[in-house]
Amino acid sequence: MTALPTSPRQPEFGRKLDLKQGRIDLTHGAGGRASAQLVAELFAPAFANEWLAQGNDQAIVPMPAGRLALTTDSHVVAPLFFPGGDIGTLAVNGTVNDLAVGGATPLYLTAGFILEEGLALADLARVVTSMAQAARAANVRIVAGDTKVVERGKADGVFITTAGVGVVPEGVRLDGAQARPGDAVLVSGALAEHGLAVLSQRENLGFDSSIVSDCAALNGLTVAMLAACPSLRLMRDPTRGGLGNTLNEICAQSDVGMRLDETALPLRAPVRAACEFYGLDPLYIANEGKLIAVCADEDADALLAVMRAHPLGRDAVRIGTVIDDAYRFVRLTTSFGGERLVDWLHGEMLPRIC
Amino acid sequence: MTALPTSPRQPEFGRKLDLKQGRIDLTHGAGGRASAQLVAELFAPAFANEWLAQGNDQAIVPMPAGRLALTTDSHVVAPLFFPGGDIGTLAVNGTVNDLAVGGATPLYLTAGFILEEGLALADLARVVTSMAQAARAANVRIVAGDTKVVERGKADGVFITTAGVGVVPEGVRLDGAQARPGDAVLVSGALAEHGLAVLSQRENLGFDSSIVSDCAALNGLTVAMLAACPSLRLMRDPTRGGLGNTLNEICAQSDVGMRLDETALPLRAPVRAACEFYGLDPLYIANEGKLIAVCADEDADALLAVMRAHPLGRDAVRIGTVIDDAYRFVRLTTSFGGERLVDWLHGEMLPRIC
Amino acid sequence: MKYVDDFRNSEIARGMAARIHRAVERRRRYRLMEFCGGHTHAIARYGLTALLPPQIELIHGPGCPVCVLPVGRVDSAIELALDHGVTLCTYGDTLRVPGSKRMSLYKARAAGADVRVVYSVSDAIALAKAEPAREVVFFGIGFETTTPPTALALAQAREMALDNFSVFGNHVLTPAAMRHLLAEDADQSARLDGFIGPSHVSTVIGVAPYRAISRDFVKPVVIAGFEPLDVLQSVLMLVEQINQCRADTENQFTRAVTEAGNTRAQALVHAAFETRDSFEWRGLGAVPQSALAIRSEFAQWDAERRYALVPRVAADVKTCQCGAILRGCAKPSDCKLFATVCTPATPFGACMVSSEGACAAHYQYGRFVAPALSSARAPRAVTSA
Amino acid sequence: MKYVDDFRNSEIARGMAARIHRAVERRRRYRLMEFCGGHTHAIARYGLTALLPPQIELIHGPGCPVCVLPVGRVDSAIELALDHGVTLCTYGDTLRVPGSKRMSLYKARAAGADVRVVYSVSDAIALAKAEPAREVVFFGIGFETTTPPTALALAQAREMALDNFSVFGNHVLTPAAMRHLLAEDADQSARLDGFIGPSHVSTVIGVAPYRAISRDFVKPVVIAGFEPLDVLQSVLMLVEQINQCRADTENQFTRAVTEAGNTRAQALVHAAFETRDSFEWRGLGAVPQSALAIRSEFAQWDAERRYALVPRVAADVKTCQCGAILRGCAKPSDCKLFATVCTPATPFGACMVSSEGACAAHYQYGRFVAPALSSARAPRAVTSA
Amino acid sequence: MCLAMPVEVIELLPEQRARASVDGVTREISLALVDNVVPGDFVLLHVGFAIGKLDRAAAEATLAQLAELGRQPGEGATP
Amino acid sequence: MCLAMPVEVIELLPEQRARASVDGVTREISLALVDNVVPGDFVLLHVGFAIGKLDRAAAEATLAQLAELGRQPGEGATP
Ligand code: SF4
Ligand code: SF4
Ligand SMILES: [Mg+2]
Ligand SMILES: [Mg+2]
Ligand SMILES: [Mg+2]
Ligand SMILES: [Mg+2]
Ligand SMILES: [Mg+2]
Ligand SMILES: [Mg+2]
Ligand SMILES: [Mg+2]
Ligand SMILES: [Mg+2]
Ligand SMILES: [Mg+2]
Ligand SMILES: [Mg+2]
Repeated sequence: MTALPTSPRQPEFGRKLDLKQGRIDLTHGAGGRASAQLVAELFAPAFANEWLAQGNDQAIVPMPAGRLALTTDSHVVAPLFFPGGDIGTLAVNGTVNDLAVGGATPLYLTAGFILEEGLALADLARVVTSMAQAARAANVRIVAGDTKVVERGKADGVFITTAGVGVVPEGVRLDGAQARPGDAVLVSGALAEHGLAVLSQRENLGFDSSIVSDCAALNGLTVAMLAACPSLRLMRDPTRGGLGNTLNEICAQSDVGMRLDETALPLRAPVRAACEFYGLDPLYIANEGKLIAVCADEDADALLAVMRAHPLGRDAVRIGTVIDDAYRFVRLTTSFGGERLVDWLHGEMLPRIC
Repeated sequence: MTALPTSPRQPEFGRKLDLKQGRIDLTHGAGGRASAQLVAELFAPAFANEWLAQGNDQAIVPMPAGRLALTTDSHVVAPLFFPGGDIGTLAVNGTVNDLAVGGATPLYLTAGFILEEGLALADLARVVTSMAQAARAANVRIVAGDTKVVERGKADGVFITTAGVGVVPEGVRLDGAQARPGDAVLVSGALAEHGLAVLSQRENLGFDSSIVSDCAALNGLTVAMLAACPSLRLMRDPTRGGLGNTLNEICAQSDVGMRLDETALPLRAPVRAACEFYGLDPLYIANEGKLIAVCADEDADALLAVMRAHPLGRDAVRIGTVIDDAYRFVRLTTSFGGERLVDWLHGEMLPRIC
Repeated sequence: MKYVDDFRNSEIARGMAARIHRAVERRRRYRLMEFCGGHTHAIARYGLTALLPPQIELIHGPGCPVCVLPVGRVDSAIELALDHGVTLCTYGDTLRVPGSKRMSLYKARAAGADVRVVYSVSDAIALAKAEPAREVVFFGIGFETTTPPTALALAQAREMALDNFSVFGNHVLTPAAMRHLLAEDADQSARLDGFIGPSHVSTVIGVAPYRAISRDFVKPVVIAGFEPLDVLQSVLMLVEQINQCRADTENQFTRAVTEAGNTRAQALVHAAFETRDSFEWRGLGAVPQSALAIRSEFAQWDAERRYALVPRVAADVKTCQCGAILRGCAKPSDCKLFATVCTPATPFGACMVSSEGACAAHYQYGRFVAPALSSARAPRAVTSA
Repeated sequence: MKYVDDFRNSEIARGMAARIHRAVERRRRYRLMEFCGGHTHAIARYGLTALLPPQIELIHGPGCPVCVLPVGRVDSAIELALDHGVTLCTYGDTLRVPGSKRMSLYKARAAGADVRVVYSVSDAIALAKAEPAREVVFFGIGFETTTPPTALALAQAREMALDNFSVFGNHVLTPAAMRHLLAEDADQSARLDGFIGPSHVSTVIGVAPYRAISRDFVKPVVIAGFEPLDVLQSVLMLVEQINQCRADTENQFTRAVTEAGNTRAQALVHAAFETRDSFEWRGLGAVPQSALAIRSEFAQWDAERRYALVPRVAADVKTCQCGAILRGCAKPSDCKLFATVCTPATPFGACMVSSEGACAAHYQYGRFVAPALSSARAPRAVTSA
Repeated sequence: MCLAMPVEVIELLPEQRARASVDGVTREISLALVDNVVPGDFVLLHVGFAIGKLDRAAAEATLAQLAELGRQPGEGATP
Repeated sequence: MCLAMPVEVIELLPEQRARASVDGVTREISLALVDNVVPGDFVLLHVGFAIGKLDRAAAEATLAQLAELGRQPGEGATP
């Protein structure tokens, strides 16, 4: 044999990918040379880890003892980039958080990319870099991936579906069905910032504000919470559908109701103003770096203290109490002392005139 | 409390989803009532299993001892339905197979759906039913899922990204890097049938034939092969990019070349004819129910016998031999005794005039 | 939020409530209609009913321009989008409004129609300018508040000779509806002791139109802001008028409503629109002189003429009690369909369509003791966020 | 496959090869140009070179209509799709053909152009009929084989008054290119001992055009089918002619080529097209009388006129040896760019563009000892199928 | 109802447009329906248009009235 | 080259179209460029069009020639 390197290698690619000016075309999805080049010059260096580097059809990874937590989310946000993040940070944190709120330690992610023909490679590179950074920050490895390219007009830039694998330590048993009357309902910080940050970038709707997506990985916070609070019943991240819809989900699962205190809801001034502008209800707007926790009433203060000691829980507050309710309603005591229902979201949150 | 049932439940949905005439609209993706209804009336009954039924942000599942295998694939086939299968069967089998060819026992799948506004609910129901059937047939559970809806013209009916989790039994160590000069290269059956079955349904290209997608779950076959052949180096499913590209991947990983025998390649007559019609090379056309295996030369016959005893390996044949080659070329000995290279696929496989 | 939060002070509200309690005469009933959904919203959202003495009964009026859009007009909008292949630009509120045969603009989109949500009519004008090959129709809905921007758009379209733009006009007039409620039958009139008058509508049209109503029907009207303190103050003002047997039009919302209103806006509206002889209101039926049509000078930009839309007559759902509710003769919980098959996600009638509708507001904010829930007991969710 | 597999019999091939071995004169060289890419393909695909005696040298000709498309014409196609906003319908072969500035139709699509792969020109006609608002341009490329369907499409477009359809015509003529190769310089002519003549081209144009070439340049031509046995038989026929000092045109492909060719197709082509004075061939430069232009009677359906395309002159890549290779003066491995920066995925020259090009065929089928490979040593794949 | 909110005009722009602000959220609005607006004025914003000016003196007067009316009997209110 | 293959016409269709078949794969083709084709004829198919008829007698003759030429010397070939 000649002096060729003995390590496995790609086919020759000719010139390098033009990550500044280039665009995705259909050849990048056809599974041949151009697909391999995209992987070799963009994904592999960004996500580098030994399992990914195996280059097999599957990653084979070690797994600590415990039960396995699995989750998946598809990400389709438009625009792809928004104040505080992009679809890449979202794709990592969204899935990490769904593991973390189950009490799991997130370990591995897989990522499936659906790219629209014509996507600027620079945009893709930016998204991939964000994913790599977010994965490092959350201490998870992206161990398997897939890329498809569809014709222009058959996707919207890039869609990313991540799946996550985590391990649930012995003794941890969180479940959306465990809320009990009397329990405290906590939220880790200010609401509705992700959804409004995205909305602020939409054509025709564009507004300027200091609102930045709260997109963040919550597994550091959840570890601290699990350690501190043995009575923790459940956690959940109020993403799509917002706090309002997520609390209704919990009430349905646990066969309880809730009573919230409107004055306790953490809403920053620009969020209130932007919602007023467009007729939106902040209770139904997505968060991507917040969690809801339900715990025994007597442990609530201690848990809040632990949450507030973590950078992502600094503004944690108790927003209400689980109650016995045959209708499983989420009831809000208004600042006027009245009451209203916080129902399941119906339809979309759209700007309204009335 | 009243006599309400004590089991958790959905919000009231009003009338049922119209699975015959209805269409996906944006509310089905907004995370509120309509999203919950889609899950409750379509996905949950189809995929029913205890972990999915937990309704948490993550499924927490038991896991036998062993190393963990992880994989993902995004599925974007057009049209959605084709002879022998649909995007649903593909989404399950494609991911099951990527686990199986790693020597893993596939256990759990997650599924992320991206739906285009306007998708007929009947089509979605058909796809979901196919997935459920395929999952049962492959003995895997779909334990977590997600659904997003994008505006018309921003997707193509439905995209499905599945991720798979399997366990690799003790002692099994397959790897694309393990092919050694002298090893036998086997394929489990006739080539190029999936890709042509899909192509036959494309507008403008439509042809009639008996060609049917080979889409199938290979985990039964791989179990038999693993049990029978201790020298098994690796398996791989030659999907996108076909046999030609997949063999090049293996050569690159293992730092070897291969010599194939053209007369041994299993190609059925209609496949050869359809390729001749459109100027396509069957070596680069996708398979979805076939695998390539590499094993020690001396074990090849025994392994072939085991493969042929399985319904999905009935037409298994040896197609070539691994060789020492500094250039890692896949060389094909033609039926004329000449030689040609089977290179990496470049570009797409498109119908040609010359 | 300046000039907003100040009017939401719960401390003052409690004091106001005490004052109202003191002001009411024990044996008397005060049946007050809040005409506008904005007031309905504030009442439900802040739980004001609980603060008021039992003598005061608040009756929800037909003041939601989305809810009152009749089936036939929704059908025509769907026809424009589906059959005429136009790009229909609309405020987000209209997407769920039911047309006939369970259609809606949401479903029309799913069936292939190009329906776009805009925040402002200017967005529709901009789209038409940017894409001359596209036929853009703006779905003009709303009360007098929303009409001036549409009138301005028509004036701009003419000025720019923008010939791929038109307006499907459905703007309606609040005083006409108030008169209709009072005039239709004597019982009705007798059942109402006063009106909490429109807020932002009045910013545009001023106080004068209500003075005539007070005089003609001998009913007190207090024009009120949409914040909870505005509502409470207006209730107090109405109680005082009723106690004193007065029937005047008074203005609580002085910070945004003048006697003459916004004359510039009025002139623009007058230039582009004329009054229709009659117009169908969902729940109310035909109401004379209650809506605007685009003037013939703007025929080219009038989608009704441009696409030769044939008026569609389609009946409201029979069991729906909206008509009675809008007239103040029934409550949402009186309707058999309420919260069973008629929900905000699958609305049947006017009152459930917008979150400001009486049924929707009751569903969202006031349904503390719900009727027997639907028996749909579906399995749990497969997907989670 | 009937009439296909019969001509791929390897047993007979070995016998044919033995006969050729016996037929060649030991000291003689037989330099035979296979004009068509189809023959190049068969030679590479079946490894025929290995079967032939060393005296026979096969030289790849310019017979790939995609490869010879010059940069300027590709640029014009891209201009049509990107700047004139038409829907460009094209055979799949053209998508990777490089224009200037590293553009291609693949990249034009990515940049927003509406470029659609069709299997047949009829698909383009059908699209234009179905969508009258769309301007459809068919990218007409190919030799005499592919021209008649384009001619028919022009006739149909005229008959149907299909005024949103046109053809960007780039059809080229093989005999003109053969003549050019022989006429251009005496050396070139001296280096070729005979031609394996076109196969399916000849089905259309018949035998006559080659008789004139045999006569004018005293070169033997054997019209040959594209199957491997056809090639071997034709080589034998050429060897025999050369041994006998004959320079005739003979027809091995009698099953599909007649003396007169397909006169119906010829008439259709003649009605729609006329000969251009000169046309640029990638690798060969300007070749007189070597291509067809759409007749002025069809001006309305001629994209060149319709969109007032200005002829674009763009040079081939300098270091590319295509010109020499197409003339038979160099081999792919003589080119510095071969398999380093010029690959089928990133082709520079005519010979790498289509899989039938000499460089592509050598890359795919014959690159047993590759030149020093590029030093790109990228990490392994993250994704796997 | 007709959603509208008081916003402060912070900058006049060409073509009868302006920047308006509430609590740090700003966006462009149209002043085509109102006369004589200057930065610092509050206007009532509806579907992107100022539909009227807010009379700050009247607003303060209403607030003063409300404060007065809302005072509990024991707090020494004037009648 | 110009990809073309012999296909058998199995059914004539209106408007100069036909169904053609090879080894169980069938599709519609155009006969507009050729004369007098009947079912059972083989035509040369290129980009959806029959560009010429296949002369079956000539094909058989060529095959016979090839068989003859390809016979190894020891096999008793005629010259
Ligand atoms: S609940 Fe529905 S059907 Fe009943 S009155 Fe209200 S809107 Fe009409
Ligand atoms: S290898 Fe590329 S650059 Fe070199 S002659 Fe061939 S086509 Fe031209
Ligand atoms: Mg999830
Ligand atoms: Mg998530
Ligand atoms: Mg797009
Ligand atoms: Mg995979
Ligand atoms: Mg796969
Ligand atoms: Mg589509
Ligand atoms: Mg979640
Ligand atoms: Mg989800
Ligand atoms: Mg695979
Ligand atoms: Mg893959």
